[in-house]
Parts: sequence; C-alpha cells; structure tokens
Amino acid sequence: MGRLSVTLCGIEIDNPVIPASGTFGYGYEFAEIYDINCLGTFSFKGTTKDPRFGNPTPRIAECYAGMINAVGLQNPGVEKVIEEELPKLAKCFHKPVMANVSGFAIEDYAYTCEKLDKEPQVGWLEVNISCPNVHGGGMTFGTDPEQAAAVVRAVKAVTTKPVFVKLTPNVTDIVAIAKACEAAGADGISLINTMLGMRIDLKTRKPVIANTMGGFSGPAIFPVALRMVYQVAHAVKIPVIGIGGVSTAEDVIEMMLAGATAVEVGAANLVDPMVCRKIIEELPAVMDTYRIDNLKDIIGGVR
Amino acid sequence: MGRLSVTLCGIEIDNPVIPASGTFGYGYEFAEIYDINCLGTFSFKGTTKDPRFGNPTPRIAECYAGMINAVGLQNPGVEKVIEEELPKLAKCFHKPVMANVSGFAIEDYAYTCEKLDKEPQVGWLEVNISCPNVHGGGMTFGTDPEQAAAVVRAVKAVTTKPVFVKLTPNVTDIVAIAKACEAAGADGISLINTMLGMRIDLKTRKPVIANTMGGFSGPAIFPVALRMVYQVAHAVKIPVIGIGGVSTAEDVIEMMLAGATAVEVGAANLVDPMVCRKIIEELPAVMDTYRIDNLKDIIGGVR
Amino acid sequence: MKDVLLTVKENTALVSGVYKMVLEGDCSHITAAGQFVNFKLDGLYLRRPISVCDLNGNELTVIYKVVGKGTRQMSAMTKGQQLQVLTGLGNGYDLAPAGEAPLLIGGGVGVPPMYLLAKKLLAEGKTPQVILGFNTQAEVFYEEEFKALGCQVTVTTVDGSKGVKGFVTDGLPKAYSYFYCCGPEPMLKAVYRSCTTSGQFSFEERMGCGFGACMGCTCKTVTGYKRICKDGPVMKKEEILWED
Amino acid sequence: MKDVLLTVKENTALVSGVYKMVLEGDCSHITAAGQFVNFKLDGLYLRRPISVCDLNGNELTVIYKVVGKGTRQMSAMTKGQQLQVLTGLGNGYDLAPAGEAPLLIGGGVGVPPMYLLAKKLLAEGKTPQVILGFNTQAEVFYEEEFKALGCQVTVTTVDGSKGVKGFVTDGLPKAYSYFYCCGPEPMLKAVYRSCTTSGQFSFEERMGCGFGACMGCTCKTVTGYKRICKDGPVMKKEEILWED
Ligand SMILES: Cc1cc2nc3c(=O)[nH]c(=O)nc-3n(C[C@H](O)[C@H](O)[C@H](O)COP(=O)(O)OP(=O)(O)OC[C@H]3O[C@@H](n4cnc5c(N)ncnc54)[C@H](O)[C@@H]3O)c2cc1C
Ligand SMILES: Cc1cc2nc3c(=O)[nH]c(=O)nc-3n(C[C@H](O)[C@H](O)[C@H](O)COP(=O)(O)OP(=O)(O)OC[C@H]3O[C@@H](n4cnc5c(N)ncnc54)[C@H](O)[C@@H]3O)c2cc1C
Ligand SMILES: Cc1cc2nc3c(=O)[nH]c(=O)nc-3n(C[C@H](O)[C@H](O)[C@H](O)COP(=O)(O)O)c2cc1C
Ligand SMILES: Cc1cc2nc3c(=O)[nH]c(=O)nc-3n(C[C@H](O)[C@H](O)[C@H](O)COP(=O)(O)O)c2cc1C
Ligand code: FES
Ligand code: FES
Repeated sequence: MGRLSVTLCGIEIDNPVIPASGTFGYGYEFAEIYDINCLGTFSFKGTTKDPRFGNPTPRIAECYAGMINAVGLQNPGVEKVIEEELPKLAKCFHKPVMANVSGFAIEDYAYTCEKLDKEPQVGWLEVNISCPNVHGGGMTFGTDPEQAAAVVRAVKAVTTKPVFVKLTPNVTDIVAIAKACEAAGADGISLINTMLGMRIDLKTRKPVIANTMGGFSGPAIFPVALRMVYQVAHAVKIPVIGIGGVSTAEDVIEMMLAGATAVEVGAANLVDPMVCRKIIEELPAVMDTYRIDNLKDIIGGVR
Repeated sequence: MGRLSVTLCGIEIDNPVIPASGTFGYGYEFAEIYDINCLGTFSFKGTTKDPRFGNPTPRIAECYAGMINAVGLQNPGVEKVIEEELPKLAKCFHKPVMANVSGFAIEDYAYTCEKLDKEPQVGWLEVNISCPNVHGGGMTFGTDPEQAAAVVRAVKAVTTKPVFVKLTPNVTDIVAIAKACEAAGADGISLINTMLGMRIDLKTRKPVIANTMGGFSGPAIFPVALRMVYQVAHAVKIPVIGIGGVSTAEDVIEMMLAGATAVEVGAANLVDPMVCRKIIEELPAVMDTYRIDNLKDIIGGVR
Repeated sequence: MKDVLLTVKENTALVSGVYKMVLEGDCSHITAAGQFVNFKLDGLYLRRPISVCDLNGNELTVIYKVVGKGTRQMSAMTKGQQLQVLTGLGNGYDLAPAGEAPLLIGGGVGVPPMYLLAKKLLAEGKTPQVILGFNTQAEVFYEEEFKALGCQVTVTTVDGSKGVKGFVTDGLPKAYSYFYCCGPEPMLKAVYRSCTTSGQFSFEERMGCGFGACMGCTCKTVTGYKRICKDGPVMKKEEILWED
Repeated sequence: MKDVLLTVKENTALVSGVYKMVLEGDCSHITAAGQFVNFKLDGLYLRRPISVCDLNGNELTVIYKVVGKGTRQMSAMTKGQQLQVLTGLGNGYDLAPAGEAPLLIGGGVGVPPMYLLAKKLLAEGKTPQVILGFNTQAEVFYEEEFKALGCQVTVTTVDGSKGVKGFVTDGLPKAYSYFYCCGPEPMLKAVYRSCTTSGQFSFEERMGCGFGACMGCTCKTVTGYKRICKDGPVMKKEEILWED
C-alpha cells in the first residue's frame, strides 16, 4: 500500500485527508471542481432524524485566522439524505464515506444511525455529540461523560459499522469524555468540533451571528485541537481523527505526530475549495523534508 | 472626567487599557520606551509566595495568530517583589497598579495577597486561579466552582482592596465558576487566561514547549474570550475585565460592548511594545467612527 | 467556478470611498451578469464577494465600496499586484424573461451588476431602461457609462441633490416589460412592493464559502431553502419570502 | 530599543540558503556588536530575531539562513520593500576585556555578529584572529570580507572540503588574549571546553518578546536567572551554567 495510506478501524484509506462534516456538503459541489476520489474519504454534512432549516442568517462571522458558523445543522433529514443525497454522492465518489450524525435526543441518534448503517457506501458513522440534549435540560451531550456514553451505547446497539464519536472541545476534561466513550464501545474518537465563540458588529452593536454565538474554527484553533488530540490519543486505545484548523500538509503531519490516525479538514475547504487535493499532493514532498517514509509510522510519534 | 475613563470597583482609571499580567513585567522595561502613565493601570507579573524559576526553556511557541507560553510564573517571590520591584515600578508609574497573584495552595494565595494588599500603590488584587492545586490532586483551582470560591474567601478574609478573580477558559461552564466567585465575595472577574495548547516541532518531533503544553493566547483566542465575557457579564453583577487577543482599539470596543468594564492586553505587547499606547491614542477616533461619546456608555451595550 | 490569479490593471476611486478595479486573467468561468467573484486577501480568513460589473474577454471590472478591512485593503492595491479570485460564482440574471424594455434598478453598490446586464440585454436587441439610486449627488457613479451604452438613465438621490428626489421607486418609468434589481435590502423590499411586472432580485448575505458548500447563506423561499451564493444571488420575484 | 521601519536595499544569497540583507533607516539604537534586531513579518505572529552583522550609519546588514516560514519570507523580499524592525536588542559583546589579539569564533549563522565585532576591535587597535566554522565548502561565506578587514582568518569545515578539517576547535591558534564565540550550542560547549582564556558566548532561545518583558527566554547562570534577550544574548564564560 502507498506511503500515505492509513487504516481506520479496519478500512484502509489511501491517505489520511478527510474533509470535515459541514464543510463539504455531500461531496458533489466539490466534485464539480476536482475528482474527489483522491480523498481518503469524507465526512458528509451532519444528518439528523428530521429535516432542519437550521438557524437564521447571518450564520457566518469572520475572525482572526478563523471563522464562526452557526448553520445549525441544516439538512434534509435522514430519509431524504438516503433517497436523494447518497445516490448523487455515489456518482462522484466511489469509496466508503463517513456518515456524520447529529441529534437532540438519544433515540434520534439511534434512529438516524440505524438507517445510515444500512447504506452500503457508508464506511463509518461519525456521531457528533456537540448538540444540546433537549430532554436533558439543553446541556450538550458531549460535555458530560455519562450522557456521551449513553449516546454511544444507543448507537452501537443498532449499528454494525465502526462508530467514531465526535467530541466538543468546550469541556474541562476532554480525556474523561473520550474514555467514557471508549468504555461505552466507541470504535474511534473524532476531535475537535468547533469552539463556542462570538463576535459583535461594531456598527450595529449586535452579535454578527443571528444566534448570538456559534462554532469557531480554522487555523486559530489548531493548538487547542492538537493538545486535545495528544491528550486523548495517549489515554485511549481506539484511533483518533484529528480535526481543527488543519490547512496544510505540515498540519497533517503535526496532528499525526500528536496521535491522530487521520485528520479532517474543515473551514479550510471553504476558503480554498482545492485545499484537500493540494494537501494530498504536497504530502509526499513534505514527508521527504521531514524524513518520513510512511505516514503510518508517525502516528503518535511525538517524543 | 474624560470620555475614555471608566471606574473599576470605585477607582476611576483614565482609560480601560490595561497591559495583562506576564506581558508587561513590573512596568519599567516598557517605561524605557514610553511614558507608561498613559495607561489606565497595568497588571504586574504573576507573583507567588516563594521565588520561582519557572519552567525549562523553550517556553515559547508560535501559532497562527497567537503564541503559546509556558513561562511557569517565574518571579522573585512576594517579598522580593515588594522590596525590589515595587519601588522600581513606583518610579515610572504613578497610578494604582493591579497586583496579580498566583498560588499552588489556598494558604499561598492568602499569604501573598495579604502582603500585597498593604502596599499603597496596589489598587486592586487580581487573583489568578489557573494554577494546579498541589493539595487538591493537581486539578486547577479555576476549573471547579467550589475550589475557586475557596480561594476567593481566603483572599477576601485578609485583604481590604478590590479583588478580581482571573478565570481560566479551559472549562465547560465558565458562568458557574464566575457565579461561585461572585457569591464568595469577589469584587470583579478577569477573563480569560490562556487556553491550554500545544505545538510539535516537525524537525525534532518533540513538543516545541519543553513542558509539552502551554498557554495559548493572542488574536486567535479573541472570539472565545469575547463569548465568555459576554456570558459572564450577563450573569454576574460585579465588573468584568475582558482579556484575550485584544490588539486594537476596535477590539477594546467589542469587548466592552460584550460587557467588559475594562480590557487587558497580553501577547500583543510582546509583538509591538508600543501597542497599548497606540490603542489609547487611537480610541477617540475609533469611538467617533462608531458614534461613541463616552466609553462608559457602551459597557455591555450589545443588543 | 475556478480559482484564478488575476492581475490588477487599474484601481481608481470613482467617488469618495467607491473604487473601480480592473483585473486581468482567466475569466472564462464567468458566464452571466449578476454573478460574483470571491477575493482572497492577505491576513483575512474569509474571501470577499464582489459582483461582476463588466467583462471583456480576459478583463474583469468590479466596483466596490470601502466598508471594512477587506475593501480597505483592496483600495490600496496598485497596478501589477496579483489577487487570488474564485470566479464564476452564483447563478446570475436570467435574460430570457426580459421582454423588450426591461427596467434595471441599481442602488449604491448594487449599480455595478446592472452594467454587464445592460450590455447583455443590448446585445440581444432589448432596450434597457436604467434607474440608479444614491443618497446624494457626491455618491453618483456610472451614470455616463450607462448613457454611453445607449441606455435611458434616471438618477435618483435621497436628498434631491441630483436627478429625481427620493428612492429608486420614485423614479419608476410608466412602462417596462420586466425588472432586474440589486441594492440594499430596504430598496429591494420597496421595489418588490412598487413594481408592477415580474422581475429578479439580487441578494447579499454573509458567506462562508460562496460556492454552496457550507450552508452559511441559506434563505427560505417559496420553492424551498436556497443558498444565496449558489442557488442565488439572483432570485425571481415569485419565489421570495421576506424574513421580517 | 526602537521600533523602526527599514527599507530593503539589498537581499542576495551568499551561499545556498543563506542570505545577506542590507536595510536602510534609523539604526541609531543599535549600540554594540552582538546585539540583535527583531523582524515583524506578514502573517507571522512572533517577530524573528536576527543578529546585527554590520552597521554603517543608517545601513544595517544581517545574514540569515532559511530554516522556516519567516526566513523563507525574508528571502523573497526585494529592494524597496519595508520591514518593521525592533532595533538595538540585547547587551552585545563587551570589548573591554579583549586584550591585544582576541579570537573571534563563528559557526554557521553564528559568523555574522563576528563581523561588526571584528570591525569594532580593529577600530580600537586590536588584532582580531577569526575562525569560521562550516559543514562543507559550499556553505562557506564571509571569509573574504573578514580578510578584507585585515583579519587573519582560519576556515574549518567538518568534511575537510575547505581549510582545516573538523570543528572550530580544531582551528584554534596557539595564542590569543580572549575569545568571542557565536554558533550552535554544541559548538559553544566545545569551545567552552577547549578555550584556554576567558571569553564571551552568544546564545539563542525561542523568544516571545526579545526585549525582556515575557520571561520566555530565561536561563540559569552562576549569577542568577538571566533573560537571553535582554541580559544576553552575550554571556561571560564564567557565568554560564550548561543545562544538560
Ligand atoms: C453576492 C455578493 C455580491 C456583492 N457585490 C458587491 C459589489 O459589487 N460591490 C460592493 O461594494 N460590495 C459588494 N458586496 C458586499 C461586499 O461583499 C462587502 O462589502 C465586503 O465583503 C465587506 O468586506 P470588508 O472586509 O470591507 O468589511 P468587514 O465588515 O470588515 O467584513 C467582515 C466580514 O463580513 C462580511 N461582510 C461585510 N459586509 C457584507 C455584505 N454587505 N455582504 C456580505 N458579506 C459582508 C465580509 O465578507 C467579511 O466576511 C457583495 C456581497 C455579496 C454577498
Ligand atoms: C538572539 C538571536 C540572534 C539570531 N541571529 C541569527 C542570525 O544572525 N542569522 C540567522 O540565520 N539566524 C539567527 N537566529 C536564529 C533565527 O532567529 C531563527 O532561525 C528564525 O527565527 C527562524 O524563523 P523561521 O520562521 O524561519 O523558522 P520557524 O521554525 O518557522 O520559526 C518558528 C518559531 O521558532 C522560532 N525559532 C526557530 N528557530 C529559532 C532559533 N534558532 N532561535 C530562536 N528562535 C527560533 C522562530 O523565531 C519562530 O518563533 C538568531 C536567534 C536569536 C535568538
Ligand atoms: C460551516 C461549518 C459547518 C459544520 N457542520 C458540522 C456538522 O454538521 N457536523 C459536525 O460534526 N461538525 C460540523 N462542523 C465542524 C467541523 O466538522 C470541524 O469539526 C470544525 O470546523 C473544526 O475543524 P476546522 O477548524 O478545520 O474547521 C462544521 C464546521 C463548519 C465550519
Ligand atoms: C508570556 C505570558 C505570561 C503570562 N503570565 C501570566 C501571569 O503571570 N499571570 C496571569 O494571570 N496571566 C498570565 N498570562 C496570561 C495573560 O495575562 C492573559 O490572560 C492571556 O495571555 C490572554 O490575553 P492575550 O490573548 O492578550 O495574550 C501570561 C501570558 C503570556 C503571553
Ligand atoms: S456561503 Fe457557503 S453555502 Fe453559501
Ligand atoms: S523573549 Fe521575552 S523576556 Fe526574553
């Protein structure tokens, strides 16, 4: 296998570069500009049980070295995703895809995952637990080890494919959450989701984001993401996907040294739609610079 | 009083611009390059009971739009600070100064604060509770409402001057910590301290920081800081000092709109030693642009 | 859609705070009036969307108003500098329903897209009538350029310092076959209420990507959710659902 | 210390990956050989510290090796570009104890500060002897420049492709009155062990500020904690405590 390939829960992928959920739609927008089969895989737009319009606009705010989004999980709901989006996706992408799932109640997660688990192109489920639990007082599932574990157990009970749990960084102790997910049966950990952030428009004196706050991501959050990947990868035995600010081949290598088996690229896709292809193309030369024969060798290789 | 002045727990300061602790020494380094009496006040280097060398070097890592530091509270200890540093400070700065205090046990905080409280130039104490509690299993005081409150009570018992508690952002629920501090008698809240971050040197495959991780700050953290200032200012009645990435007059205004009564400027001083003076000089024109007559009027003025 | 490196050929103030920039390079992906391009600028994370004002082979003209960091940075650029630009974004105006004498309504920096639209309509043998709305005489730009194309032009100014006093809706001609409109939202709403024919509107929203990937710019329409950047920025009058 | 805007007058490769940049502007705050300046570069948060190599009135020369983003960016700069530079940082070499025939030892990009030092010592009527250490012939720079000053120069290369084969310590002269040394840490340690007289060393550390404010660069010395940026980068042999 190639010097870029890595194995993610038994599925070998050609390279560790994975566009992150919410920044790559269902793939076909990007397939218009490049052949997305060069990707390791990609994580499609966060899918929920019911269709969602999401939040009011403005949903986007610019920050130094990053952006805030408050899209609010706009998606057509799992039925439509399976009927309409996955067939379109299958036309332009011919590898296993990662199904990103969100929910507001444990049963929602189970419902959506069970459906998507049956789709042949779905290679992995990625369960985003950064959403507020409507039955649990609105507290985010991902901020409490118990609730996080409960989601994992419910999803594992109805699925057969590897389940990555995607964690929110807005917590005191990321390791405790990751360990609870591992103990509950998660096959891997994706981290991080966005950081809770805010901007105010000085002209209108209103929050830029209609919803007041939103998820902050981009290069600015890389050091926090890297730290969490390092902490979690050293505390769990399951693979970790490193996410947060990754924009260059060097960032990929740094994340993998910290302990990531693969990486996801989020906001960078929005600014440069070609970025994932560029990263994949640049990786071999950058690996040569740092005397890396094979990417597999450096996972968790920080000294 | 001037259109820039604000009142911080009964002490009026000429403007809300305050160099943040650890980035301005005891002032005299900067006094060599400009008259630091133009500042509202400044928060001096974190002072502990005993002298500290701090951490091994490298202590500094660069990041996108920010930096990581792991200085580790290098300081000569409170006795020497009072004997040697404060007299030097008094020569170049003639306004009340903010005494930043750290500790690793509750008694350390009380000891150091009691001493500094007696110094006539000290206007406010700023108690940094981002340090690990050596008697409490190494967990940071500032990540637990109970422990945070305990520090505040101990300090308030031995001091007469207004006490600001400086919070760490590395928590799930910043509002709970801030409220616990308010209930324990804190006179104000300073936030945020640095975010825990990490970088790896691709050439050596070692963490850039000798201590592996460190405190991430600079413009990159501004949206997180702003969000926390907004959340806390809307939840407590005591004044909030907004800290985190502030580098321009516009940033000052945004922080104040979010709810800050004053702001501290940290990493920006290291990159541009004149930055605080520049911000103060630029504030009136920027206020005009956004039709702000008086800075006092915009505190918490976000709609 | 294509990400290209364009070279600044000209960058001059038209009126105070409003600049015209001519760029040269591969503009082959720009296919319609009303499309926009997205500028990558140094030190700013997100791109800046600006409408296509004119297109002549390899030469793209945009007109922009300085409102913040990005447009300020653009205004300081000089001939020969290069810019990374994502070109050919958005749907653009549909010329088919224009009819014989369509009305083109532009307000402030909503004027620029009307220019290429007017050229395209003229090329199809139509007789576009143009209304350009501004706050005051000192802000008026491109009146002569539209006249030079051979269009009939009405200028309106809020303070009456030039042309018809009032809003663009105060300058509406008696007859027109269809309308195209671009400008600030209050203007769009006024036109929506005042216009007697069908027409198309161009919308703005804060954008993450500008090419349909992030769902940052979605709005509700009669025909479902639409992304202003990809399914718009041009919407038909009939599909619009005003939010407030 | 002063933050000034300097203009690039010249920026040329001396050998592969090593550049000489001449800058013009207010250099009045640079007072000693062995001091450094701190470059603000676009898009990079921290400044980049580089030693003063030469100073002629308003003209500052630095020599730098491309090792990462910042130095790569510097290498692409062209005549006329401007750079924000914090000047006059660090203590610099103390000339007083030099004696008649001081030895100047520079390794790699530790060579540059020796140049202004040699000039200053010559101006005081001393006879500096110079050892320049490199890995291989292709990396050798500034040999002629030191000779042109009238210094006696020994070049050492690790692979023996030029001059004395080995390290700078293999090129030590029999007699010298004092030494000044700048280079990578292993070289400093070797010189520390080999040199028979007293002397001064110049150190490097990752810096937050470069002017004494952040305590980012502190090291332990015999005489207490010192900030390499402010109390250094030059340390006397006698005060050094090696960390490992
Ligand atoms: C499809 C489209 C076409 C446009 N065409 C033109 C044009 O031809 N001429 C022109 O002058 N302006 C046009 N605009 C508006 C232009 O994009 C903004 O004025 C510009 O992005 C402001 O950037 P800034 O950095 O100067 O302002 P800042 O306020 O510093 O920008 C901060 C952030 O807000 C965004 N933003 C600010 N104002 C707007 C806005 N009105 N619409 C969308 N995003 C905004 C910026 O893109 C950036 O992400 C268009 C906008 C859209 C969406
Ligand atoms: C007092 C002093 C004088 C110096 N003089 C010279 C000189 O005359 N010529 C020369 O070529 N180099 C010199 N250096 C080293 C020079 O500062 C680094 O090579 C440069 O900062 C690397 O920046 P970069 O962006 O290319 O590398 P990157 O690795 O991308 O830089 C990342 C970060 O690490 C820091 N860093 C990397 N290497 C070093 C280093 N060796 N020392 C300190 N910080 C480092 C950078 O400043 C930056 O903050 C000196 C260093 C110091 C401390
Ligand atoms: C516009 C946008 C939409 C997103 N939507 C989702 C989503 O639906 N599900 C999810 O798990 N993460 C979502 N995310 C988070 C990203 O997948 C990623 O975890 C985060 O942005 C950090 O990576 P980055 O810094 O590379 O952007 C979204 C991010 C952005 C910017
Ligand atoms: C080099 C450095 C040293 C610091 N030392 C202290 C300290 O001693 N005590 C403290 O409360 N905060 C300390 N901080 C945190 C800052 O005061 C500030 O809270 C933080 O850096 C966020 O602000 P910024 O983004 O403007 O840097 C330090 C920060 C830096 C960069
Ligand atoms: S801006 Fe991203 S979908 Fe429209
Ligand atoms: S680098 Fe800041 S004190 Fe030396």
